[in-house]
Amino acid sequence: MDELEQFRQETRAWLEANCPASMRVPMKTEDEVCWGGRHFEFSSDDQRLWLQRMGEKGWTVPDWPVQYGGGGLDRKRVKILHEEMRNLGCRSPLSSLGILLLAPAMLKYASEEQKLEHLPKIARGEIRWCQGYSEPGSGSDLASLSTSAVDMGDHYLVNGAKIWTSYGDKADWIFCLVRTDPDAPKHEGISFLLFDMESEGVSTAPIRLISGASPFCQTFFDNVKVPKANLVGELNKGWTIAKHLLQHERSSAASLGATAPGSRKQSLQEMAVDAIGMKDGKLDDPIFRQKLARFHVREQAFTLTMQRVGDEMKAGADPGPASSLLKYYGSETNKERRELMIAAGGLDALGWEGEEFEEGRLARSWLRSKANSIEGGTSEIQLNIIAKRVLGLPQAD
Amino acid sequence: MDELEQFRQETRAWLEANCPASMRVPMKTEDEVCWGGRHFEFSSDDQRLWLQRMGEKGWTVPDWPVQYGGGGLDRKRVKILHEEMRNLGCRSPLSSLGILLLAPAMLKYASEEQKLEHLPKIARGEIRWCQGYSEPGSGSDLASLSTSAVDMGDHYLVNGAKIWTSYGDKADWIFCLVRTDPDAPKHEGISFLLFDMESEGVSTAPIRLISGASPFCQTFFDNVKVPKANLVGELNKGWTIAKHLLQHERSSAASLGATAPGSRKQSLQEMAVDAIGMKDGKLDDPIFRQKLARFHVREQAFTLTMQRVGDEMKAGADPGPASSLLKYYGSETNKERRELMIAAGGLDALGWEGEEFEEGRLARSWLRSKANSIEGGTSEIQLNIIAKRVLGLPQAD
Amino acid sequence: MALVLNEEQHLLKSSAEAFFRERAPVTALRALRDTADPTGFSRDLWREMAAMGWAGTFLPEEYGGIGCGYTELGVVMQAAGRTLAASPLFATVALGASAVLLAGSAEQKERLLPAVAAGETLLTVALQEGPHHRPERVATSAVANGEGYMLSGAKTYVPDGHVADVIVVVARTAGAGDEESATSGEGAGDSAGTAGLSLFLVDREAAGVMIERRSMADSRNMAEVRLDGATGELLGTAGEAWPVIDTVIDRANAVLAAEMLGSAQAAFERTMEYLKTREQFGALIGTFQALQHRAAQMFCEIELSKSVVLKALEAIDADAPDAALCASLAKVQVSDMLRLVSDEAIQMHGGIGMTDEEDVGLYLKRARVAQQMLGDENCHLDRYARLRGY
Amino acid sequence: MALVLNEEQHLLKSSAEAFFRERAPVTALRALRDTADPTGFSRDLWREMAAMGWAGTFLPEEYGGIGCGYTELGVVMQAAGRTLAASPLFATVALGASAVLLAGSAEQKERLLPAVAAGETLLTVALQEGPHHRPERVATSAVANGEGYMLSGAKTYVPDGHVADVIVVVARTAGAGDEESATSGEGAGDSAGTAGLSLFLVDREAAGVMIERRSMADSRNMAEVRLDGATGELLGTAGEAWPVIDTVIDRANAVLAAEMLGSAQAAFERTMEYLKTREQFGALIGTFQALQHRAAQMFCEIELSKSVVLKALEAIDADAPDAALCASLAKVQVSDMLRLVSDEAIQMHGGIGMTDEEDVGLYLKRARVAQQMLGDENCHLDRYARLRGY
Repeated sequence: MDELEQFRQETRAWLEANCPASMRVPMKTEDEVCWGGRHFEFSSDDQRLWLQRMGEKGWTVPDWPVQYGGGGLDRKRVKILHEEMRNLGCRSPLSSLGILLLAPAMLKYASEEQKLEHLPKIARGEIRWCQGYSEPGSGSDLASLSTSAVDMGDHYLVNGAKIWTSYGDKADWIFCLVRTDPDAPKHEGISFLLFDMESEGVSTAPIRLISGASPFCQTFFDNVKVPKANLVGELNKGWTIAKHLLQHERSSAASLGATAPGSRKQSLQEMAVDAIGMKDGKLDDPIFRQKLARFHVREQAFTLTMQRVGDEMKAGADPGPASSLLKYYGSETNKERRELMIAAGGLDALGWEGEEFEEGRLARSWLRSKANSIEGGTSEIQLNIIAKRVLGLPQAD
Repeated sequence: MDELEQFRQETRAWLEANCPASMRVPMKTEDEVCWGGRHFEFSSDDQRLWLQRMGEKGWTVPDWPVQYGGGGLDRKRVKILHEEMRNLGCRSPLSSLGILLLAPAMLKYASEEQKLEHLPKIARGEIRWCQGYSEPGSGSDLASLSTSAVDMGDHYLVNGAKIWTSYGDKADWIFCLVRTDPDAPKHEGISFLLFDMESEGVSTAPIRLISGASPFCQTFFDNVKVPKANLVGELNKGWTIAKHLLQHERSSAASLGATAPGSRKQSLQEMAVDAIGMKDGKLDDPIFRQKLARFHVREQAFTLTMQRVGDEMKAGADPGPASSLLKYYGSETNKERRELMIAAGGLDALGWEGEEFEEGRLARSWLRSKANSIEGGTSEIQLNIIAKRVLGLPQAD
Repeated sequence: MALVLNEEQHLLKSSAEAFFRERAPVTALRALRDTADPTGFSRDLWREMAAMGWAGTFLPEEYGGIGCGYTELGVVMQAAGRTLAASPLFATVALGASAVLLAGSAEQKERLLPAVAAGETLLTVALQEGPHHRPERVATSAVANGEGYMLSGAKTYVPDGHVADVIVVVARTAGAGDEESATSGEGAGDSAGTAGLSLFLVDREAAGVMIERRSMADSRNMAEVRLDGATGELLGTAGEAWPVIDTVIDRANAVLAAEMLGSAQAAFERTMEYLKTREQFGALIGTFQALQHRAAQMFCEIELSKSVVLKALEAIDADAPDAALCASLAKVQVSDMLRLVSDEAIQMHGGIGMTDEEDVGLYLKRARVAQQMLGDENCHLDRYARLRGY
Repeated sequence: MALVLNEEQHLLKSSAEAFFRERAPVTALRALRDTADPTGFSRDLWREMAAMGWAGTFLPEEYGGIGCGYTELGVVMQAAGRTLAASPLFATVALGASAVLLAGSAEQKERLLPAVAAGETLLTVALQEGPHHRPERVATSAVANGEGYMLSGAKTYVPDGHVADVIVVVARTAGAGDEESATSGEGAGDSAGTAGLSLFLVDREAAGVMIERRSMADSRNMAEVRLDGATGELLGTAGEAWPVIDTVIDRANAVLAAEMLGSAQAAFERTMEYLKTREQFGALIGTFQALQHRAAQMFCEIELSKSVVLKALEAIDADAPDAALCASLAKVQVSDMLRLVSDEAIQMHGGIGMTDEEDVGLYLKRARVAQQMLGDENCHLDRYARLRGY
């Protein structure tokens, strides 16, 4: 038996022994997602236990180095771990913007000391992070940000406001773009700071969205003192880190458009069959049927393109240009999917409250999807990027 | 019996007596259109006679003043004449760019002498005109024209080249935009000249189009002497005339998109029924059927909008902003109509030569339609105009 | 007939726009929503509207109406659409009064219509039995019972059903409303299933009537109406109601299209305003040509929509033979247009458009609900094709 | 399987692109058109292509092929599409050789395929009987006659039919090809009508074969083939040819999609070049954001098309169960994309794009003909939906 096979067997045995039974069934609602953090209320003891056990083993982030709280596994072993988790139906022990967004940037740009301080707590789900990028008024022009951090000798004094801070009211720490040189060209006076959301002068206000949910906050900084040790990378070079991080965000947003493998929710096709009915083996509405087919063609073409881009990257290609295509197409595809769900469901899909409408699940998801082409770089920005960087079209003066 | 009724009876009697029987049947091909001009070869004696009789009566242009060769009729009598012609199936005695484009500008901007010289010949179909506007390289930026007319004391010396001159090789005279002040801002150094295409130094070369036809020419001017009396309007104020003329052109281009009343050609709907067949009272292809219905909705909505704009103008509204809308929508609608004809006809509609394909009638009309959104101001130009003049959107510096 | 408003209609337009702007701005809908108002509109406002004659625009003067037409009702609804104003105009007037006027006996008309015109009685029509508009798919049955009828079945998405005093119910006195014809895959109005339909007046207080309000994304009013042996009073001829139903739907659709057009105009104007004031990358976003062209395309679609709405209303008032065609034409064009405009309004507003605080989201929600009501664009494309003979 | 070309396929791509660029540029098609060339392609060129193994990419070595696959044929066709190069690759190889390889007896394969691979014998498949792709609507009949069959009927739009040495004819040995099933309103492949179909080899010189060339808008080769008691040699099992026909169409469609992709890429590149050099209003038109966004959208559609074409070809080579689904997927995506790209190429070129002198018009013409061949996007959307079970 080779080493990998042995690893697989050990992994399976460990998971069977350590993953509580209730953590092996699909989540019913988003409330069962484990986000970790200082004030997180676990939905069950099993949830807490599962995070704790995986965190101790470093398997919340199996590919990270051991000294940063990771599992230190190579790519093949990571794949085996994920396969075995999927086979047993294990839930993800931790969802975390720290893992998803901050850590890749930290691993590349932070000092060894910073990594040792912050990454293990992210890995174990002890500290929950939020992102302080957008500002009221900055919109797509992220680099126009005006939150200031003034050098006060032993600390920075931060003043300003951020918007679209995901779960800002629930996060423990924030990674934040601040302006440290107001006189430099706009991309050159920005720095990347980390600080505790419990610092004096930090306050948050949730933003209610058209879907009715409030996943985002406005976050205000009023003379917040941030130790100088919390600067990541060089002073005034924060834009480089920001760009790196945005590209990660864009790639993960793209996956919205692809077919989610093994998704437990009712698929659009099933929903259409239920709502419209079949006749002679065909959906009993030739127009909707063709719309659905065209959607599936586009969805499948997009999914194949994600795969092709991945395969090309493995073969050494540069992923740069592709991320805008995938972000653009992925968000437009997901919006179209939601529109078709509304069309298939008719007025049933436009109900808002009450059990008969599942509290407006379809309508709210539909409304939520409208943000796909705005957040993480609008569709217009992606098209600009493609025109300029990929097609090399000339730019107006 | 009131005067109008009497006019109607007299008109009918005159038409019955003077319109040859062969001029009362629909034209079979475009070759039967009467364009007039010095070198025009009439397709029949009847065609020549019909033009001559109508020209003598001034009824080729019934609403023009009598002194310019018109019929001097008021609006109600013009309408009666057209109704009676339609009732008897009389062909139009004369098709003429002179009537359609030049005359409205002449009536507004030319001197009395110029009107008396040129308009009667236009009315009687003695002189055929072409338009010298676009130049190679000028495209949508018409005012960037560089054909020069230099003041030589008693005449202008014209040098340069024009493109898209409709029937330039068949026309007798040209109305032409020329640059008379090369140092002025581009809209302010342009003048409006008339000259004989038989002048020394004028040559033409037909342009073959993707449809296979060659209705346009390139036209070259090599030291062409033009008498100063042939300047229409003020020197360097030709752009005003040009704009007036372009708006006329745009409005007539828009009508492409509307349902042609009483068109003798097979309609798209008839063609679709023939090519696709009916089943249970419906077109036997639910997808094409819906496409056709959506096209008809747009065509009908457009036709109603033409009517509404007309009614609003009668009620005193400014037609200005509407002409771009109508030009844009009309050309896009006609392109869509041709695409649907191709889709309905399948490969039969893509044949090119041979009787079985009517010598490619459908394919060539389809290809011809692609120019609708380019000529007379591209669709992009129309959208720019709407954004700027109608919506008042700010312009980039 | 000219496709322009006459002078009186222009005046009505101005006063209706001013009325809704001042008395029922978008904040009024927000207040109804956020307080979970049990009526879902303001009864006071409705009385004022009735006092201005708007509840009786197309009703003859003998029934307390002002003897104008649907064009005038459309003008008022278009103005209401601008501020998303909730009122009984659609359910009580466009649907209910149309049905009573078309099918009612002289006695029924005298009993109901003056009260409608006075703003005292609220009506609605209970048509649908599923989430999609399929007017011929009726399973609700009516059985003759001495002088009246006993109705049983479940009606859904009844506009204003939770407050209507009298509900006009479509029920089947004969014919097949069962699976057989219901799965024929045909759109609205296919002859199968339309024979045997009848209309009944049902009192909301009658025994066997159960009404439950439904909460919709657009915060407007819908209800489920279940009938369990409820007494119904026949309206029109038993078994032959289809032509009336078909005509009521056309009239209500033309009026709904006018409302949708008003909403689109308001959302569009709001968006143009945003393009003229919002800066990004050191420039007003309205200077970006890609946005300019999309804005110009929206403008064109709105202009076309104006024409088809006016045409549909005028065709109804002229009792023109192509009134049905024009109603479907209007619903298709306006639905397509509103989809574009409501989506673009959100996208062009960016993040701010996603917040509940900004109004464009309310326009988007209303857009999709209105689109589905009485048949979406696909449903009416099918009907339009049928009416054109292919 | 990875969705990337391997090293050999990359090399093939480079050499094929260079070959067509140098040996069959667009001017070659113009010359064929303007001289009304009776063959419609260059036989010399075809011999060279065959010498490079391209006539036998997917044929086993025992039949003179190079034992690669459809992916390689697709790579070559994509390169040919770039310059609109006319050659027997589609009719002889993608259609004809596919049919013979799938259905032929060992003797038939030995007789025909090595000659195909060597570039000596030209084949085609005569499928259609009307202007639309409806492969199950076959009225051409085949009647057993001693050892062979007598074929009668009319086939239309037979690619390269005017020069093919052997024509594979789809004819009916049983079943209904008459109006009854022909008006079923179903797309390609509906079971009604597919039973009883057979394939026959027909010699172009045989008695009762009348071939007439058809002149198409894209200047490519089509012919009408009329059979009047012509002798046919059975290919495969009588009455059971449908699965073979269906598979041949899938394979040819994947190859055709590759050609269409190549054409789109060339037209797109040409258009981008124009945007970078054409000035209007004192600026390069490529700086106009509205055009930039439309260009970027075309880019996205082309990228998606690359993925589906490669997937379809790989699925054929892997004999994957979803090969049929992938073929229809590719045809739909590529047809939609090419419609967009060919229209935009003309529009963005403005007046110059309307002239015969500029090449983009040739790409537009080829686009629509290719789209119609073997089923347009609507036909394949129907099939795609059916294959997904709805």
